[in-house]
Amino acid sequence: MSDVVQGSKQGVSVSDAKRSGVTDAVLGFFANHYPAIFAVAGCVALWQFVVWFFAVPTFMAPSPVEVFYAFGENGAILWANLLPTLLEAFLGFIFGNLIAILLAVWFVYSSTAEKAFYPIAVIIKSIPIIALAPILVLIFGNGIAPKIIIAGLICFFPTLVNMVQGLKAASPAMLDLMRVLSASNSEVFWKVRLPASLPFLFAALKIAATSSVMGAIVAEWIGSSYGLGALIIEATYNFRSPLLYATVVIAAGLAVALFFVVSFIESKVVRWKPDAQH
Amino acid sequence: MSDVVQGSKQGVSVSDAKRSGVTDAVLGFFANHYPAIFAVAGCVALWQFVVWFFAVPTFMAPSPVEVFYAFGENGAILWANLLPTLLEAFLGFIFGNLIAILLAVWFVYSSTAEKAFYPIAVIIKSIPIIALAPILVLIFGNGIAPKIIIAGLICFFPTLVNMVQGLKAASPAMLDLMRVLSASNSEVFWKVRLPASLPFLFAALKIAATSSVMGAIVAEWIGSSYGLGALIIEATYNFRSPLLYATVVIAAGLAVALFFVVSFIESKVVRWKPDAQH
Amino acid sequence: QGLAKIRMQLGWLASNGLLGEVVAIEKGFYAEQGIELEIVPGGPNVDGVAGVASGQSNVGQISSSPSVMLARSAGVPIKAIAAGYQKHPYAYFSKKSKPIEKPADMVGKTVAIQPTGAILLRALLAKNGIAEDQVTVVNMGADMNQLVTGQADAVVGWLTNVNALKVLGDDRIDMLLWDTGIQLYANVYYTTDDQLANNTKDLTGFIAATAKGWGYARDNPAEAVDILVKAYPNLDKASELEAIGPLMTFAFNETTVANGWGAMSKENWEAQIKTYADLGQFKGTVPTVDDVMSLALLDATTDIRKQVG
Amino acid sequence: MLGAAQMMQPVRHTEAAGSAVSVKNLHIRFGSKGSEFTALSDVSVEVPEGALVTMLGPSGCGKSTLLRAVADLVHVSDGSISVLGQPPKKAREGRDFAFVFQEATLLPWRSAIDNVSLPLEVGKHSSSQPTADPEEMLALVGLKGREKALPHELSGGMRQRVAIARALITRPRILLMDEPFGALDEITRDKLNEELLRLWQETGTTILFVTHSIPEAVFLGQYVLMLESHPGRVKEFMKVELPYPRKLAMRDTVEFIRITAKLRALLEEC
Amino acid sequence: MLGAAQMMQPVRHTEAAGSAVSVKNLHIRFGSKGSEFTALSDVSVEVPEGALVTMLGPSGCGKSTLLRAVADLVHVSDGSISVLGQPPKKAREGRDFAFVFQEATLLPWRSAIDNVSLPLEVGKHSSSQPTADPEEMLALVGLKGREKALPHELSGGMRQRVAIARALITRPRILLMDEPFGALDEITRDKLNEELLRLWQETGTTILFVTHSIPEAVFLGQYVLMLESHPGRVKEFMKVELPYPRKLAMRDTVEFIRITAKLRALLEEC
Ligand SMILES: Nc1ncnc2c1ncn2[C@@H]1O[C@H](COP(=O)(O)OP(=O)(O)OP(=O)(O)O)[C@@H](O)[C@H]1O
Ligand SMILES: Nc1ncnc2c1ncn2[C@@H]1O[C@H](COP(=O)(O)OP(=O)(O)OP(=O)(O)O)[C@@H](O)[C@H]1O
Ligand SMILES: Cc1ncc(C[n+]2csc(CCO)c2C)c(N)n1
Ligand SMILES: [Mg+2]
Ligand SMILES: [Mg+2]
Repeated sequence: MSDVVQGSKQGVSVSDAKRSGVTDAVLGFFANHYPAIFAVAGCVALWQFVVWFFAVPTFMAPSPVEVFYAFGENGAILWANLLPTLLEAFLGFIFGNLIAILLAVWFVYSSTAEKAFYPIAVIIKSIPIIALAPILVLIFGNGIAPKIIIAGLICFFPTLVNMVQGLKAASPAMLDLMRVLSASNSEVFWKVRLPASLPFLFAALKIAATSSVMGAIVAEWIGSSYGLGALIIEATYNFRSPLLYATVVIAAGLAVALFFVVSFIESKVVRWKPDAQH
Repeated sequence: MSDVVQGSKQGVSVSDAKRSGVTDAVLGFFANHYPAIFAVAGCVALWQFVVWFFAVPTFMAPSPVEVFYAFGENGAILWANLLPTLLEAFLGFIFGNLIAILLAVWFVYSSTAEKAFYPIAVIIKSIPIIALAPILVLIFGNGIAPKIIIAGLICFFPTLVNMVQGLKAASPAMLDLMRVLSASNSEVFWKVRLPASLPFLFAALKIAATSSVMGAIVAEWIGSSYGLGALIIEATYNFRSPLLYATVVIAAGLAVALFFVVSFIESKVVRWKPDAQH
Repeated sequence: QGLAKIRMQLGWLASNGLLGEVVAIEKGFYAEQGIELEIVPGGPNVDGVAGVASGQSNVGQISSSPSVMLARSAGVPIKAIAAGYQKHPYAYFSKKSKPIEKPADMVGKTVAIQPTGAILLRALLAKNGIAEDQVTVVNMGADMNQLVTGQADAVVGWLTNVNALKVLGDDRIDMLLWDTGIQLYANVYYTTDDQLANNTKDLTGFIAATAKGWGYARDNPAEAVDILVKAYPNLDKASELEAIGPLMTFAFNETTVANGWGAMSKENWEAQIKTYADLGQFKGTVPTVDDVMSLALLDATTDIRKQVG
Repeated sequence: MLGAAQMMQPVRHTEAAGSAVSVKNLHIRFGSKGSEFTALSDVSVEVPEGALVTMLGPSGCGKSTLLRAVADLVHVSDGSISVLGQPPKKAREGRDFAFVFQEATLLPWRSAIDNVSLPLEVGKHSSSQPTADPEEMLALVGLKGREKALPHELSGGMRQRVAIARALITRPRILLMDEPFGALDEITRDKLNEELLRLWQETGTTILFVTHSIPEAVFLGQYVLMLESHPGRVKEFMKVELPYPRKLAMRDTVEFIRITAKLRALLEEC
Repeated sequence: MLGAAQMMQPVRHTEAAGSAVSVKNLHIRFGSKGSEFTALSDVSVEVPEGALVTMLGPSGCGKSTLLRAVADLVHVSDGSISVLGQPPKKAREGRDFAFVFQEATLLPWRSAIDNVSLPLEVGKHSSSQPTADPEEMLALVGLKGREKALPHELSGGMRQRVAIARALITRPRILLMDEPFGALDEITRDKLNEELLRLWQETGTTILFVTHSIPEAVFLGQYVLMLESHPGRVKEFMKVELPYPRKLAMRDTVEFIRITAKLRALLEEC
């Protein structure tokens, strides 16, 4: 407890942190995350209480304990179905965001492109997946491709809107500076517009991180025999509520994890303060 | 053609606009929107061409002409089903965004609340509607309420994320100014944080405008005999492709209209330039 | 005034599976029984079982009989009380060029099914002694495209869905699931144990009136379709007129001639339970016949039902 | 041009009753442990109530930081500050001071006049606190006619003048001004210098005024505080022995030139 | 401190070969038709190649607008500008000038040194164009040791100095400087004044320099351009009849004081 260890410097800011590295890390994690831990624990407790107090039958809403057991019993199934969904969500995330960013860049540099294709993008985003799915299967077959496309489509739109807004948020003064330096469009993009748009981009990526999981699941509903989406359908169809809830918990956990990965990357990338100083 | 009319001042910036008010307005609209008109027309033409060239059968994808006829034949049905969906989407939009904004404000002023409930919000957003729907129906019955809730839930998350980011984007200098003026939290909010967050808010509202329509449609899938969503599944499962596409076109049109309403409001509200000048 | 309210939860879209009900409402058959029927929508993602089990609705209609067994096995206290369609219209469609007329024809072919139909295919194969790895199974959504494009050799659907059949055209071979030995009921009516015990009178009235409604619909198809389309304006009248013919062959057959509309047999349910039990589909306890069905309401309405047999 | 100053109730200017701002052994360090930067080191200053202290010092020596510390805008690493006998936080919350920032810091979504009237809309300004009319304040800084302009439509100097008007619109007990006249032409600057002196003499406001112009520091200052850098610390705190009221012509007197020369020499040493 | 200037190849400073900047009947109006604001009205100026022109004028008279028009940053409503015989757009694209903005305008995500080296990373600077070393440039403006600091960690004057270093790092044919030394203390300012003069004499750069300090305008300027406002127009364009090289001490000469007094009187009329 009393010996000073180098590691404590990197530890999170617990005041007067002079404990051992491990204790420190644990305490630091707890100090930073205890509200989340308490809130989640509180929700779970409330859920357990409601189920118990109103004697809600399992088939309507299983108690957390039952869901916990379902984890144990279906561990292997859950794990096996997690990976394909994760893959689809991840690839959908990458492609959806990439295309959205590229489109946004195009829109910002060409107002004709923006006027012409922004409405088209809105239209595409507004087409329900259920109407799109048959065409996608027609073109891309029955494999993983249409699932990635659907996950990507769902990520795509918020990123497009945020990036268009973000790339336009660069301050006129900085753009003037770049003009005087006769910077090319791509230089302006990399040195000014992109950094200035990062708050918008990261907001979009946080939205996309959770949407991509949802997108992969929805894509699996339109026809898949594996993945968390298929497992949800399977559990619903067979009235296996604890398995259904366990799957939903896993899906939500995956989404939350991706969300916080993006938040973490943001905190590492955006280290400066906005424009005006002090 | 040669007489000068007062109205032309408000007209859109057509150079040397000295035509009559009406001609002016029409030309102005066209001048501003012709890329969109061309792009949409181009897409429709391409679609017609593909259907014709590959001899795509109607049940796979009807041609625009067939969809156009479907409009004529099903005009009354489409119209009757548009209104409930619009109502659900609109109310979902209002409530979803309102709650998201309020939560974001709370998060920005209380970092404990943020740490505790941001993850909860991410979790809620990650629960597939299909798993949520039975519980919502159980609690709120089968009326319009669960549909509004689902539309609201779908709008909610992007606005929350964007607003949290936006409210934090206020420049430190302005916050210092407000500190020195001993402004209360609510004054800082109204005078600085909210205006500074408007670019983020409007990006979120544009996303929400389209999502709310989608949300209302998805909500109708969980059990409704009216609304565009009900019409879409009806058309899907009964293989009425032209009706399906006509409904999708209406839904997309609604989403696009809401999107541009938000964009228009944005252009009226945000008239200043970012921070640094010139 | 003074009519007892009965809420019926659908397990699918409002469609021609409701013909009898809308006719009975319009013709006052429910009122005759002192009840008023409210139809609660369901959908592809809403089987409605939770609504019935929680008591929000008094009775439910579900697409296919296995749902009742699976729910019962999972501890949901529901029981089937009548079978709307005596034979399940679920069928495998193939092209004449690559026909699948009997289960053995499936060997070496690609069959597209919805994920929820996987168990039916497994049952079919097991019943006919075909190893599962001899058939390639792919997924399909709500469309028949994969058969048309040749991505699959068979797709599935309901024979009552005339628009789906139209898509496939005349170049089509149908193989009914029923004819392969997997004999399920469709459009099954169910209620909870509690309702069955405590709301017997109104439910009896419900079955009686519904039976009358279906009978009237069979006898006056054009009028019935008019009533249906008036109640559900989103439906397409022309397709419904075409559908009502084939549909009535599922709702009424030799069994109903003998036992009246809605009849079910213990033997059939027992066979269904066995099929599912053999495939290990019951995660909970294997239900007994009396767990999953009750003939009480059918027995109480024999007279009326036989009139419309 | 006299409007705003005349509106304020004349308060007899009495010499140093108590301490308006008392800084004791102030240390301010920025950054995290490993890469620490000391901006101010062991700074102690007493500003008597009603005094006008001008601050000089090389760029980056910590003048802004000191003002910001007094205004409770930076974290004090060590030492103590007391403002009108209270901790800075209390004084800030009681709105005992106004601050003209080095950058104009206007709200870009508010017109010039709305920026000026911001202090009237927010904060706990007691209703007894006398305030001036925003339009008159704008006229005082020479912006009559541009009331409706948004900040991005104003020139650099105009924006700075809006910020000055904003600080003067309520009558704070302490005025913290960080190079308020830096972007103004000499004529406007002279005019505002005189205006500021009149205001000070009539109201008894305590003023801390950062400037880079030695003549301005001498012309305005009752005291001059000079900081030096690496690390920021007090180089000199001297009384300017020139009588008030001061007139612009005074800048050509021998005494004035002697003081500025002395300060320039000191500054050169920093 | 001589580093940067010495690095540059000495170019003999010849008097006004051609016109570096030629402004003819320039009008600049802001805003839309109904609510138009005339910032510059009928401004004509000839800046000979290699000249050093300082600009004075009341706040808001259009100095920044004129510089921005030369740099092709505002829309010219009427009249014409030619820069080195080309339209401003061509000159801008050919990177014929560098601009020190009135606000420092640093990229907040780049450290001081990275902000200084920005011009080396972007734009079509021909490789033959001589450039200085970013570290040496930072040292020249007195920021040695703060290379890694982000803009929000620098004082106002430090940020301005980074912006100056950035403008000087390539050797542009024309330097447009909008109050570059406004936020600097007198000592640093004097040093940079001398540095700028040396650079000008050694390289033959044409310089347009906005300032609010009349002595600075006279000390640096070969010509002084004075604008007046409402609307912005030329009040005076005069040659400063003082020999180069100029030394700081020159500011106490009778001739110098005479010129500043004359300019002050003119400014007072604006
Ligand atoms: N974008 C704009 N819209 C409207 N008016 C503008 C705009 N930019 C500048 N002006 C006006 O043009 C005039 C000249 O501005 P400019 O910035 O050139 O002045 P300046 O001489 O540089 O003043 P300062 O010394 O205060 O920097 C000002 O009255 C200003 O309000
Ligand atoms: N947030 C910060 N992080 C790190 N260093 C800082 C920060 N703020 C200020 N500094 C440093 O503190 C020192 C003093 O800064 P300050 O702004 O007080 O200087 P100043 O005297 O006002 O200078 P100027 O006359 O140029 O405005 C500077 O070296 C600056 O780099
Ligand atoms: C197992 C199974 N259940 C339901 C349907 C679809 N479905 C349910 S009701 C109905 C219309 C009949 O009136 C249709 C098409 C299916 N395809 N497979
Ligand atoms: Mg400062
Ligand atoms: Mg200017």
